[in-house]
Amino acid sequence: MDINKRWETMPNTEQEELVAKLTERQKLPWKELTQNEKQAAWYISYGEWGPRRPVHAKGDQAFIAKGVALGLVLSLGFFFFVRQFAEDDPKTMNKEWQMKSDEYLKSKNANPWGGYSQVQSK
Amino acid sequence: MSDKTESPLHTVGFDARFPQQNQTKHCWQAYVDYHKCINIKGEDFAPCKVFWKTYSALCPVDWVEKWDEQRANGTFAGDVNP
Amino acid sequence: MLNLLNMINIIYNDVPTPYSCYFQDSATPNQEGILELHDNIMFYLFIILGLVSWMLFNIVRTYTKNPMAYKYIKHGQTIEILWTILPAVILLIIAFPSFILLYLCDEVISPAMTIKAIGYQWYWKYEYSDFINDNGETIEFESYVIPDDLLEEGQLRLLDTDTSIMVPVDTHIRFVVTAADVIHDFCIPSLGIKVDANPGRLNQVSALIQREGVFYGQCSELCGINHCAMPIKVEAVSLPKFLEWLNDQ
Amino acid sequence: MSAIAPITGTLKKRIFTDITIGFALGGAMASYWWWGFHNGVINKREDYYAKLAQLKNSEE
Repeated sequence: MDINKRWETMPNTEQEELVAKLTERQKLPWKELTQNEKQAAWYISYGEWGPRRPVHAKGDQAFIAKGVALGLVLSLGFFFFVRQFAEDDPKTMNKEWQMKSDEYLKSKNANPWGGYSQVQSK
Repeated sequence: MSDKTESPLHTVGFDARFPQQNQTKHCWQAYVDYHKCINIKGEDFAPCKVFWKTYSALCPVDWVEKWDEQRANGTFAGDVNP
Repeated sequence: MLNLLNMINIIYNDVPTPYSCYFQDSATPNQEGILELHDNIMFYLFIILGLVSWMLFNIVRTYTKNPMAYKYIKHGQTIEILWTILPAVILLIIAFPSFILLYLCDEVISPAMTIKAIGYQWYWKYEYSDFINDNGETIEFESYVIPDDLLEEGQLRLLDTDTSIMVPVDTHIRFVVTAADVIHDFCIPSLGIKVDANPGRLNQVSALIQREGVFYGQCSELCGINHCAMPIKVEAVSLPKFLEWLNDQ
Repeated sequence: MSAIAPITGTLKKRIFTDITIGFALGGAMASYWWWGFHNGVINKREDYYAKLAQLKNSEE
């Protein structure tokens, strides 16, 4: 009978008819219900339709993931693009300079136990 | 250092009237007191020097110059007359 | 690419070191106290962090079958009371040592010298009014940042200044901080000093430097376009050396 | 009467273990912070000042 595929496309009147029919049938001992009837009754009450439809449909996760990835790529792209117009590094950003700074700081007794090294450039 | 008397460094000490972080009034009071003092006792009266030391240690030079100018013009806000 | 990496480089505040994320070495009892308080509070914060993140993780992990995350509960009287009272008590416990430290740092009892620091847009002016030079004027000088194109190799960019505050070690120093135009802030992390420089107001703060060295600080109140370019450099030297320097002024 | 004995006490047990684990985690991090990091920094500082004091004494 495939009720779970047809149900949501059924016109309202037909749905009501079906519900009424099933209600009638369920007044009998349930053992006499056919497998299909049992499934239909269960689906109408507890199936994934109406308020019980899952929040995210099947393709939704992939869609959201793609959107987030696209946003990240775009912002990274923009970032790199803007950085193309950035000024050069200050002239202190090289190893020789920073070694010189270290020498000076050492002579001045800076950060005697915590470490004073300014070296960060390769 | 440990021997305070030998130290060449001297400055204004703690004043119980001005225990706060805000020392504005301390400076101002010392400036007014000094000029009142010399107006009464004359420029050479030694005890007035205490006030001079206090205000010169605390007040920025700019402020002192401004107040000196105001005193010369007679527009100074403090009461420095004997 | 290296260009990009350098952009993430954050200079924290003695001498700041690249990528450092802890205090600079302390030089005054004040800063030692601040560090102790900070680490103490951090200890309790770590415990709270552990508990909260475990609870959060656990509830997220077992959401559908966790009785604690029962999604139809709208109000839990007991837990509401608990999580209001407990944080309040914790804050109270943190507040007391904090107040003690605050008022201890506030004391300026018997300083041996006074240095005035006056903030301008955008440089600092220092006055050593306890001392008078040959002309009978107080010793005062201005301190500017060394611009990038005048930096000599090894100098620290945006931290080195043309003149630095010379102070003797093991001496109780009073800084009187004020400004002439807008609000600045006189801050030297190693000395545990951070005082706002307000125009028309004199703020005092004390420092007892325990070791010779060089300490850097920056203006810490947004004061205009060159806020970044008015650093503070303090050099602590022995008393005889300090007097020698004073005579040269 | 229900055939199965009612299941009770799971919430209490759960809260108890969760709080224990949470505090254990936090305690571990905090202990590392204090004994693993903070004390190291303080010791370095005290050593430095001890040496400095020694140097000063020997100079005098």
